[in-house]
Amino acid sequence: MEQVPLSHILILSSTLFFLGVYGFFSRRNLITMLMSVELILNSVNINFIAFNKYLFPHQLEGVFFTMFIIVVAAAEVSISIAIIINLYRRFKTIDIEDTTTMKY
Amino acid sequence: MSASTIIFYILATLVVVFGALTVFSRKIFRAAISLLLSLTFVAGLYFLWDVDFIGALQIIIYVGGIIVLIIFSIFLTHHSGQKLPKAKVSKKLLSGTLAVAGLGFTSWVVSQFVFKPAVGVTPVEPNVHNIGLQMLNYSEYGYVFPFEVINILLLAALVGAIVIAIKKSQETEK
Amino acid sequence: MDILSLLLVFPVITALGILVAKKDKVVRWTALSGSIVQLFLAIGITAYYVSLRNAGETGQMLLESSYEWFAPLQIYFSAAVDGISLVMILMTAMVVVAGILVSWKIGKQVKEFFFLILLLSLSAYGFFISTNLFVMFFFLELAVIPKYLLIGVWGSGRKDYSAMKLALMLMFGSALVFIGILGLFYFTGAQTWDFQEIAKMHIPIETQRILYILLFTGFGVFTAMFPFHTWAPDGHSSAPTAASMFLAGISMKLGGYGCLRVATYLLPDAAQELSWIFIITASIAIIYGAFATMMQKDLKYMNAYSSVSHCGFVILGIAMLTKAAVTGAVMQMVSHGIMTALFFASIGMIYDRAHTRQADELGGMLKQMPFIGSAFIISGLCSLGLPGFSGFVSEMTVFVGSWERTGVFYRVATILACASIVVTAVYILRAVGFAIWGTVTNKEYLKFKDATWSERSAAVLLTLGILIIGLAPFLFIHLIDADTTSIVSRFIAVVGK
Amino acid sequence: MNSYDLSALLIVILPALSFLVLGLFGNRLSNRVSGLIGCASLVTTAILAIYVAAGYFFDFGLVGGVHEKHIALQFQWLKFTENLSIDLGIVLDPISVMMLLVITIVSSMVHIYSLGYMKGEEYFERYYAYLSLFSFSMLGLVIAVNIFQMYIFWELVGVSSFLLIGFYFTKPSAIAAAKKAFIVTRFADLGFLIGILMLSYNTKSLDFFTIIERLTQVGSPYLANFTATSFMGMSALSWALLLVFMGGAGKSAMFPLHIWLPDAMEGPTPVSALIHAATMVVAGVFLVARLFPVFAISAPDALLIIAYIGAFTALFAALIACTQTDIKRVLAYSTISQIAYMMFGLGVAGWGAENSEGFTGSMFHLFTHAFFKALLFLGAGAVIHAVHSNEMKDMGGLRKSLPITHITFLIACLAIAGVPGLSGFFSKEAILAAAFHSHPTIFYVGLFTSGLTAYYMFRLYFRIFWHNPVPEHSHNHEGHTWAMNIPLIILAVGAALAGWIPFGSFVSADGKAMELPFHLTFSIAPVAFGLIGIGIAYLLYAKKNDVPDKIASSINAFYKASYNKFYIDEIYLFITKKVLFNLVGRPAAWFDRTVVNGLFINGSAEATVATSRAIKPMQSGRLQSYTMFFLGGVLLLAALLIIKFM
Repeated sequence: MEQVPLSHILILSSTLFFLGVYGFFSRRNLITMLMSVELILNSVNINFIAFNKYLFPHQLEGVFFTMFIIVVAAAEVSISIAIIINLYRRFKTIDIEDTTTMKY
Repeated sequence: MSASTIIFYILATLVVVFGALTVFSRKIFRAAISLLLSLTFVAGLYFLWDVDFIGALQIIIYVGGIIVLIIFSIFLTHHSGQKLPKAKVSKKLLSGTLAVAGLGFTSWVVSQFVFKPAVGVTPVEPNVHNIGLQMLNYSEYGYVFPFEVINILLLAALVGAIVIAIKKSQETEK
Repeated sequence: MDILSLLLVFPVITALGILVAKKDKVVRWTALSGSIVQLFLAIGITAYYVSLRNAGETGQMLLESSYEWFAPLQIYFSAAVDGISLVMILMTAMVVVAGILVSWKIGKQVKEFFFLILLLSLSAYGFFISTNLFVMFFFLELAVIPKYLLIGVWGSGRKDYSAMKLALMLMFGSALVFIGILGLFYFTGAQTWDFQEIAKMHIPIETQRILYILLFTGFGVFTAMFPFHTWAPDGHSSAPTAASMFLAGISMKLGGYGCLRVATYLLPDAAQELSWIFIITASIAIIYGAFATMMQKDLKYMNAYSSVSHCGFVILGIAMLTKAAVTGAVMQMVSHGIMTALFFASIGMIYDRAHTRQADELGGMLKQMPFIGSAFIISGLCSLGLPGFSGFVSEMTVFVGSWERTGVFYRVATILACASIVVTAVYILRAVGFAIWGTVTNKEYLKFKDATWSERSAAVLLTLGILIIGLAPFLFIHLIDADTTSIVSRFIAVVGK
Repeated sequence: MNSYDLSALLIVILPALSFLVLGLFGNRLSNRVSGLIGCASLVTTAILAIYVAAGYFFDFGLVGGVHEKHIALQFQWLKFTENLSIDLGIVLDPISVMMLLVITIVSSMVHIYSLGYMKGEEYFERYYAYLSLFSFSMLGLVIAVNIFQMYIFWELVGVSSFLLIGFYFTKPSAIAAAKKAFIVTRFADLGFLIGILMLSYNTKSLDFFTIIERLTQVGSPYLANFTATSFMGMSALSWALLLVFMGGAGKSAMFPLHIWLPDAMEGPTPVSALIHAATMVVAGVFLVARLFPVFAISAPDALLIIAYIGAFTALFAALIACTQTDIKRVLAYSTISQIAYMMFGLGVAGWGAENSEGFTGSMFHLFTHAFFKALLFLGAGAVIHAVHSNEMKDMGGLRKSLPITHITFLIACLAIAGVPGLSGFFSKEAILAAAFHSHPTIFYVGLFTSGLTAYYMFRLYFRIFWHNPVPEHSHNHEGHTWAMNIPLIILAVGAALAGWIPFGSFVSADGKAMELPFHLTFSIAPVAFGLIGIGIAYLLYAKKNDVPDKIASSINAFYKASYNKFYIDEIYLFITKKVLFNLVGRPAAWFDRTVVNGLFINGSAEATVATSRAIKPMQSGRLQSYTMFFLGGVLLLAALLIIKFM
């Protein structure tokens, strides 16, 4: 079967990664930053799967890691959302520029 | 060019486009929806590569869990139709430059690198059976220990989320 | 218990005594009696040393003793003295007694004040008797902390700034020193801190060069060597009287002693090759310090700058490497130590009464307070090198020694140094004319009382020190002659004698 | 130690003891007791000095008809190197013994005189302590065996002079004068010191007589080495000697270092008589005389320069003296002029029996000058004591109310004017004769100066004692005690008769007795000049008239220049205040505060603060910037690694 070259997949994942990075840097809203993080995690997942499939088809390591990452991401998001909501309760905003009480 | 290849490129384009929308959209709800679509198309990629279980997980946890959670939190913290404030140009520029540079650099490295696939090995089918066996195996290549760790992590996250989000009576006063 | 350790034990006992004392009066008397015992102890050790020498002891340093401190790193508390360290110890003991006497009236946190003063003296004694470089460095560092506190807590004027500046600059100096002694430890191959051992090693010239510059500059900072002298004016002007006395009298001498004992003595080849650098800085310090002094209005600033100028003679003498010059440098250290202590003491006495140190706001002090005025004039005359006082003999010895070096460069440096005696006369006489002579300008000053018994005894003690060296320099020379000879014998190749 | 040596030692020790006693316990003694202590010690030294002098000139010093030097005491005081050490000691040779006489006699006279003059002054005991200190230092100076010993006492006389000028330390002018005196002489001493260093380095000795020996012997390697290098046409030896002379010029107030002496008159008048007329100011002459063999044999060029400086100063000071109105200043300039006489007397002398009459003449003049100039000052002091003013305009017609002062003053004036028979005549003749034989130019200058001297001295005399009385000073009485009159009389006797001493048989350059030449024909010119000077002064000042003012206005510019001392003080003031203070001192202080302290030290501190300020925003607490830095760093690191390993 003719396959897509691995490098293309990797470029896709890096594009997704740096989109996430850009979002993470430029957004001021915590929730959108969180979404950017999800993009980043997904790009990593794509990599894992792609490597597993292309380079080490006799193993399942990439799959496992993807699974773990998804699980960790779920945990992370739940905690984050909890923090965000708590923050919102206290400051009535989730803009990171405005919540600077703990800065310095 | 086979159909699967074409489908890959289509999916890839969709993933990137919706990813970009997630990042650039100034309406937070739209961003969330774009994220949802983007993640869904990633799941599509997984299906394309025959890792059905992961694709399923992606749909269930991400699309079904995480994104919903995010959308809920958006509802909790935003009024509908509210536009996000514009980011500072300098900040945009800086992060844009960094991202583009990173992308360029990574792509260059990736294009330079010659990947050597393992040859003469029998592929393992990434189906639930094999995954489940290896996951709960405690011999070599067994993942039972990470599995337990992840369990504990999830438990901790559960407890943590509750502790953090719980409403304390005196805090509402402030 | 050997006799040198007593030098350290007494201050410790006194300091502990101060800590347990309740009344200020008890504190003062404890400090005073402790320091007087210490002075007599120093005199006794000197006498013992002289008797040993007369009995034919030929060791380079006598009364050696050594205790283990941290053996894995070869750190031993080892002590020994020779003539040079003895004269420094005598001077220290004298200045400490005088310093305690002039601080008799200090009202604020008496206990802490005297404790810090004793700590400072302890570190000076420790520095002068150690033969282990690491322990020496330890005491050098230890001396910085009390200075910082003394200025910061009991000082006046911009005391925070001055204390910080002083501490930072001295720390910078000791950082250089530390790098230098680490170098000595590792690159000599001996893996020892004992400088008598290191002196026997042959150190490659490349190493010597680097270490010499580091060590000499590092110790030079303590001696207020140009251009690292600016802590001195600010530090002195903000410090309380006793601290100024210690700072100029003792602390600056730690640097000079280090320059001689460590930098120059241990690294003779580099000293011969590179001492010109320090001859230049010393000449600049001497003449430029003198001119800068001329423009000062504040008496303490004046004396601080003049200390820069006078300590230039120390550096010059050490860097000239001839026997007479080195002897002169040692004499100048002791002489300047006592003289400048007297100077600061008399300035302090005036300041305590008038609450100003501006020369032009004072005036008529001699008429109002003959004793203090005379003390001021005596220290001034000593400072400008009047024969009969210690300043003369030490400066002349440095001049004669410097003139021994042939070559235009050395000659010019010497002439510049000589020229400073004129400028010194100018600023001393200006100060005397403005502040001490003249009529009383301020009605307030008519109420001033002359010196109290404690101030009198301090001034008399220091004046005695000045006079003994000034009138009987042969005693002094006799004490240090063998040691300067042994130091200078390491440079014979260049100096050509 | 025989009795002579012991006496010589006592001569030095007694004033020192008296200084110690008065200095330490003076404030517990009554004025009377402290005055008596001072006087007693000095009178004793004077008697001892006469005893030693008699012994030296007629007994133990005379070896085979030659006055040899005699070291009474010598011990090492401070050893510099193997060869160089400061020795303290006592040398007795013709000039030092002569100086001992002069100093002890004049000093004891001044001590006695001060009992009356300073009566009731505040700090009376301190005054006597200073006087004793001065006497001690001056005696130590002249008996020095070692050039550094001389330097030590040189500085000590400087400081005692400083203390005495500043005795009235509440008076601003006295403070300024004391400072000026000390600083100017200190500046000169710098030259002296460097000269000493050069001499000592090249002769490997600090001992006077070793230096002289090593620098005068024919074929001495030291001499050859020393003269081998030359600078600006003069050998290193000449330079060294000139530098030494610079010290002498400072103390002896030679042009251009003379400016301190007139101001030094701020001190009590007896002090001026002792220090600034008779003893300390001749120290420079003594110094040159001490090293005279070296000058004469090995460095005649340096000696010639001294001669010209002396001649110029003599004339210059005499010109200024003609117009001054403060009587002490007139005397001060006269002193400068007379010392310059001695200086050029030495300058024109050569080595060897026939050429060294200038040396003897100069020493002779030093001797006689001490008497008549001390007398003049003490007389002036008596006048000032009576009229309470230094200014001529407050005086006049005092010959009736101050008869003793008048007579003694007249004798002194006649002596200084060179009237035959009085002491000044003989010594001045000797100098002028020596100048005539070797340097006629200098002779003519000297001749003219002697005329001027006579003129200004008698101007002073007539103006004080004749002229028209100033009415308001009704209390012009001879209210002086014996304490003030006896010294005047004794000194007057000295001033009148000292010239008859056959000085040449006692003091000469090489110790051999010599006859000072005396030619009646030669004396005509100086005496004539002197008489003309006196005559003019009589015409102008004996009675009140307006001729002097007319003359003054007709040569206005010159008169003004002379009255203002040719503006030398202003030039110095310009150099010190404007140049040294503003162009050196202030920039140095500024440089220190701004560049060294500001730029380097505070600069480095501020740079640290600024750096930390600059990098503090990086620790913004903003997650996004942190991650940005993190990512940038990772990228950079990765790039570096890849570039390195690819």
